[in-house]
Amino acid sequence: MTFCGIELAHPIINASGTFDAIAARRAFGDALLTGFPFAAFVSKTVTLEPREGNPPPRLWEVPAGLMNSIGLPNKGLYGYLAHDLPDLARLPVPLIVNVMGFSRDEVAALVSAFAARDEVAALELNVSCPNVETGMVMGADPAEVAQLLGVVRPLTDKPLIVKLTPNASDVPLVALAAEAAGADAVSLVNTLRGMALDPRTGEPWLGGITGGVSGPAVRAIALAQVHSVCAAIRIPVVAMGGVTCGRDARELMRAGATLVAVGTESFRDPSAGARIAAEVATATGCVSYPV
Amino acid sequence: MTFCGIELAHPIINASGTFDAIAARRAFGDALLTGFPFAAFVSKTVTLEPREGNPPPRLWEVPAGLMNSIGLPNKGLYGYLAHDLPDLARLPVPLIVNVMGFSRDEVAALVSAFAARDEVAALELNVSCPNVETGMVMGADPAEVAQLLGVVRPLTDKPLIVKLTPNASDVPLVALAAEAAGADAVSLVNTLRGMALDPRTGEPWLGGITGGVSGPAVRAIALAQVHSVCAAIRIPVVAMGGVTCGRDARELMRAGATLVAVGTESFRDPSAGARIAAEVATATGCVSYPV
Amino acid sequence: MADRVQAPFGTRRARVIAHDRHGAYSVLRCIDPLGPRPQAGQFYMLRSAQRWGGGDGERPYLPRAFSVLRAPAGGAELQFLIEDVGPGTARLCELRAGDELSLLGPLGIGFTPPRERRRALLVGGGVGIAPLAIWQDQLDGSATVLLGFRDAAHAPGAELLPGARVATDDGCAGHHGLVTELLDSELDHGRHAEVYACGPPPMLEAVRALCAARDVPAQLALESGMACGFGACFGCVVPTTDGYVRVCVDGPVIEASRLQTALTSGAGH
Amino acid sequence: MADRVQAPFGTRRARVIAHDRHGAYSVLRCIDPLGPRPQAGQFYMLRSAQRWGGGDGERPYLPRAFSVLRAPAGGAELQFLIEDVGPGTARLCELRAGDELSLLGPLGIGFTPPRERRRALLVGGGVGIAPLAIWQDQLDGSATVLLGFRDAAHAPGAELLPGARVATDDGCAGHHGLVTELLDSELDHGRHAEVYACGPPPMLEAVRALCAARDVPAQLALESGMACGFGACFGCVVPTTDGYVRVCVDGPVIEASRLQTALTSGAGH
Ligand SMILES: Cc1cc2nc3c(=O)[nH]c(=O)nc-3n(C[C@H](O)[C@H](O)[C@H](O)COP(=O)(O)OP(=O)(O)OC[C@H]3O[C@@H](n4cnc5c(N)ncnc54)[C@H](O)[C@@H]3O)c2cc1C
Ligand SMILES: Cc1cc2nc3c(=O)[nH]c(=O)nc-3n(C[C@H](O)[C@H](O)[C@H](O)COP(=O)(O)OP(=O)(O)OC[C@H]3O[C@@H](n4cnc5c(N)ncnc54)[C@H](O)[C@@H]3O)c2cc1C
Ligand SMILES: Cc1cc2nc3c(=O)[nH]c(=O)nc-3n(C[C@H](O)[C@H](O)[C@H](O)COP(=O)(O)O)c2cc1C
Ligand SMILES: Cc1cc2nc3c(=O)[nH]c(=O)nc-3n(C[C@H](O)[C@H](O)[C@H](O)COP(=O)(O)O)c2cc1C
Ligand code: FES
Ligand code: FES
Repeated sequence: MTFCGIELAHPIINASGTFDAIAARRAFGDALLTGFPFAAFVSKTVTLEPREGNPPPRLWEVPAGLMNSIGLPNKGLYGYLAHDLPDLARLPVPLIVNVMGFSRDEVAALVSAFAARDEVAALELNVSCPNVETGMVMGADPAEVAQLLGVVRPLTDKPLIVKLTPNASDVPLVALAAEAAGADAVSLVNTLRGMALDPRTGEPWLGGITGGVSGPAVRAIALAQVHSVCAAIRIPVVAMGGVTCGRDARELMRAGATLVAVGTESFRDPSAGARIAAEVATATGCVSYPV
Repeated sequence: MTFCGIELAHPIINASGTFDAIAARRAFGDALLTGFPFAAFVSKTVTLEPREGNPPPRLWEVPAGLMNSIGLPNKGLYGYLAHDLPDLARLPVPLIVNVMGFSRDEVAALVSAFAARDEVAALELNVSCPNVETGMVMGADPAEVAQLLGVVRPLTDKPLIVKLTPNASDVPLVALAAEAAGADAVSLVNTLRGMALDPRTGEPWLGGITGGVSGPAVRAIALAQVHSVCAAIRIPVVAMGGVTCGRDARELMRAGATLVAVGTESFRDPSAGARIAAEVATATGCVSYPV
Repeated sequence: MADRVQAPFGTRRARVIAHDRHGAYSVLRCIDPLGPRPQAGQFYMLRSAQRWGGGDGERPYLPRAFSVLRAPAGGAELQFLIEDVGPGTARLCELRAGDELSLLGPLGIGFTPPRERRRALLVGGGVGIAPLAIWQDQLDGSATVLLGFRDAAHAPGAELLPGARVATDDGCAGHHGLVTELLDSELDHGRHAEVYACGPPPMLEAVRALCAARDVPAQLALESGMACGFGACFGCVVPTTDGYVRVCVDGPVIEASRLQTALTSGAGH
Repeated sequence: MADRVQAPFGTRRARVIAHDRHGAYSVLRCIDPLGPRPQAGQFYMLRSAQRWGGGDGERPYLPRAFSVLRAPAGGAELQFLIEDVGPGTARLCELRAGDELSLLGPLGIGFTPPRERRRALLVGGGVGIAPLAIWQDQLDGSATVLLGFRDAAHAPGAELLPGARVATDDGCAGHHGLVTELLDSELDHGRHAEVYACGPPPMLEAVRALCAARDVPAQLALESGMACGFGACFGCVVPTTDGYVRVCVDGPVIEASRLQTALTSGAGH
């Protein structure tokens, strides 16, 4: 199949920030590459400057899901180009780089830098990370998204995927703005804003105070948003949110998605993507606990 | 304790639409009244005209929660005044009537009608039902909420509680608008918009196409919204969303809530409210499966 | 006087004393010392007291509705007939003697005795035979019982209603065909009957149409997806001549004459 | 050559062959025919193959991290030491012979042998004794082992490491006091030692400070709340002299010299 002109073996990719192929290589060796679970690899969000990320604790388990406040730790653009890109370019699948900036100029700098790299098949613009103040702003407002694309669209011919935030009153409106401003695709959902208190102290548990909820707990919410977005726009949609099995993925495709991304489920099984791709291909059923 | 001048035995009430005291009386007899689980009773949403509600199926179970598209069936204002109010007035606790209108005039008509009834201790304005198109609109927009209160606030001295929708970009902003326009309290969260597909046909399962997600699956999201709303306003907050036990309720109060409403958990145990009130009073722990 | 046996307020626990298999069906027998004796056609909301959840699709979460199969007089035993069709019933089918159920009930309105000394005709399909067993007991075994099953895996369910005549879709046992064909010929022998039916929607609809055509009164035990079982959620409605009614408080037993169709959507199964 | 024994890619199943109790602790023994033999200090992500979920607070959902307690040479057996502190460990403690685990591992970087022929001093607290047992095996029992426990309910854990000297908070067994007091006097007898420690953060921090003061190298097996165990989520970080590092891929065993403090927040327990 093809997605924005990129040849893909199947419609299952990873959700940004939920799979580190370099670390996984250390943990699993070459078996990772021979059985690589995704049709394309999406990198964790890259910012212009390096980031340490939020102070721990960064994780909280919710019923049928996870809440995180990772805070986008990354080596920054130049660290990524120098250290990660060479390794990721050697993966057996196309590379999609997810970028985020705290201003349009920052996003522009990131997009131009990657526009020049043949190793990069496409770019995903994270305008929706709920863990970083400004992430909210752009993605929740159609005008903001339109202005952002006005700046970065001219900078590259590579496919631009706009990743929408679910924490908005009218997500289809934001998707329409992205489409009108030249986005090649949109992806959703990012995590839903949530919070937990330390059972012992009653203070916020997460170092980032609030976090983002993912996993099966948000699946029905994701399906509703994907359905309404697919009904509103013509460009392809990358759908995610609580996918654990082929049935979940097929439902998102039934709602109109072209690709489906697997996130939290990879934490329960790093090879979940391969299993889900097989279940989609064979239209086989699901059980909650693979293997 | 007191809430908006109303004396309450404890801080636990029911969430609107999740407990029908009249039907429960038929099922459980007088035992319901002697052990009434809530400190105040909140009626299901009343509209001006009678409503049949959405076609079935109306329910879908999600991981650790429920999705519904009930569609606000009710006897309408006059049916309610004639048939339900007399019975509900005989409950051993104060009565809070939840109303919703499809226009400001409709809400005004509802508010004035109940303003005249001594049996009614307070009114909750449902501007947030995700199952009825127009329900979204008012609650997602601060200006809409301000205008609505501008019309209905002068019509009654009874406490007005504005029930906020969680499906909004900036819920605290809406809460601030309600406070500024004279609301006595706000309540949140209503259900989150979701969707499910029929496993057999792939068509939307719910007769209402989309539904509202409730229960533990939304607890972390509710806590985050309650926390940010309590930080933004001074008037009391009625918090709800996935409360199953005293710990959940105490966390919402820790975040700033004055009262906590129990919804979906009552479906697992009609006496859950009484158990939760006792757990709050004794600060005792929780297990998932009471009784 | 109430139109039903009312339930104690709040869920309570009941210990499982036996789990018997009848082909594809499980019979859970438990002791409910605190509850009243139910009427035929009433139901209970059940869940396992432990580990209700963590099954297929990270479910179940809500309790599930089950007709009472039998409630032997003078004791505290309740029996339920369960077919494993999903994560909730799968979990209940795991329970063994000593395990605990969390239970609410008896709920809803059950069967009412035949009018004008009509003879009782009990018609059941699949797991829908459950409420007919206790009704057969309460009618002192006098009723004619007609049961339909899919195949040999399910036909053993007939063991539960002594003297029942059986029809099977695949002819593995009894009449090769539909139970409604048996009902049809039964009514040929005399219409002064009252029909009591429970089963899958298509079967119930066939019974309704047949009885309507012959002007025979019928009481149908309906099913519908439920969240609460006591009228709180308004989720279990079915359309009737007087609008949507809640199966859990206005049913599950409903006069066939009140229905345009018994083909309910989103039924429990 | 890799700095660790690498795990097969993807979760796999392992059958539980025994569940032994040692006071408050459970030892789960399982057969992992497809996995490599782990190094001391490595860990596995575990969950029950059935009913992982439906516990307190509608959890667990994610797998849980457990150090390997023992991996008898030449076989396929793996042993884990489990303390019931919440819904995940509670579920694992329910497992019995014949039940199945879903498992990923071995993961992380384990202990490295003592430098400059130093003698190995193993210091464990509570359930943190787990990785020291397999390390004691791999050091051919030559190491000195010091263990600390809360009370009589936990002291039986000492049975798992032959020849261990014990300290208990309440004096019910061995030295009445902290295990770090035993370590202190041990180091008085000679500093040419290398310390291997695992236990609750306050104990690890005391060990770290003590070894730093005496300039004794220490390898600490850290804990941290984990979602994935293989570097995917960036959730398990602890602060080090070179910034946050992921305990699951850059640890769990970390040189004490790389830490300002071992008081990690949000640890597994
Ligand atoms: C009054 C009454 C009496 C009953 N008596 C009996 C009885 O005696 N014995 C018996 O075995 N059964 C009985 N049932 C049916 C029983 O309640 C259902 O079989 C049970 O609820 C199924 O739950 P489950 O989790 O096993 O299956 P589910 O997964 O809930 O699937 C059952 C059906 O529900 C639908 N469904 C699938 N997924 C979902 C979802 N996520 N949310 C909502 N619906 C879904 C589908 O139509 C599916 O076929 C009765 C039902 C009622 C209402
Ligand atoms: C490398 C490593 C090795 C380990 N080895 C062992 C071992 O050998 N034996 C052993 O018994 N344990 C071991 N642990 C700890 C073990 O992983 C935890 O005890 C386990 O994860 C607890 O899960 P639970 O569901 O039982 O308890 P939880 O409910 O997860 O509670 C455990 C702690 O997590 C926090 N917590 C509470 N609720 C939540 C929530 N909703 N989300 C996130 N955190 C929460 C609290 O601090 C609580 O004290 C190890 C941990 C690591 C990282
Ligand atoms: C631990 C974690 C880290 C994440 N990091 C990122 C990120 O760096 N950039 C991003 O765009 N989304 C990030 N996400 C969001 C996911 O890409 C995805 O949108 C979300 O998790 C929903 O999918 P899921 O339910 O399958 O996990 C992260 C999610 C998790 C759980
Ligand atoms: C079946 C059902 C019906 C509901 N009906 C109403 C309603 O009529 N009016 C209203 O304001 N909220 C209604 N709600 C929303 C609840 O009042 C509550 O806001 C929501 O369920 C979150 O609380 P919970 O997670 O404890 O259920 C309904 C919720 C459910 C589950
Ligand atoms: S099941 Fe809730 S009203 Fe009938
Ligand atoms: S546990 Fe996910 S990165 Fe360590």
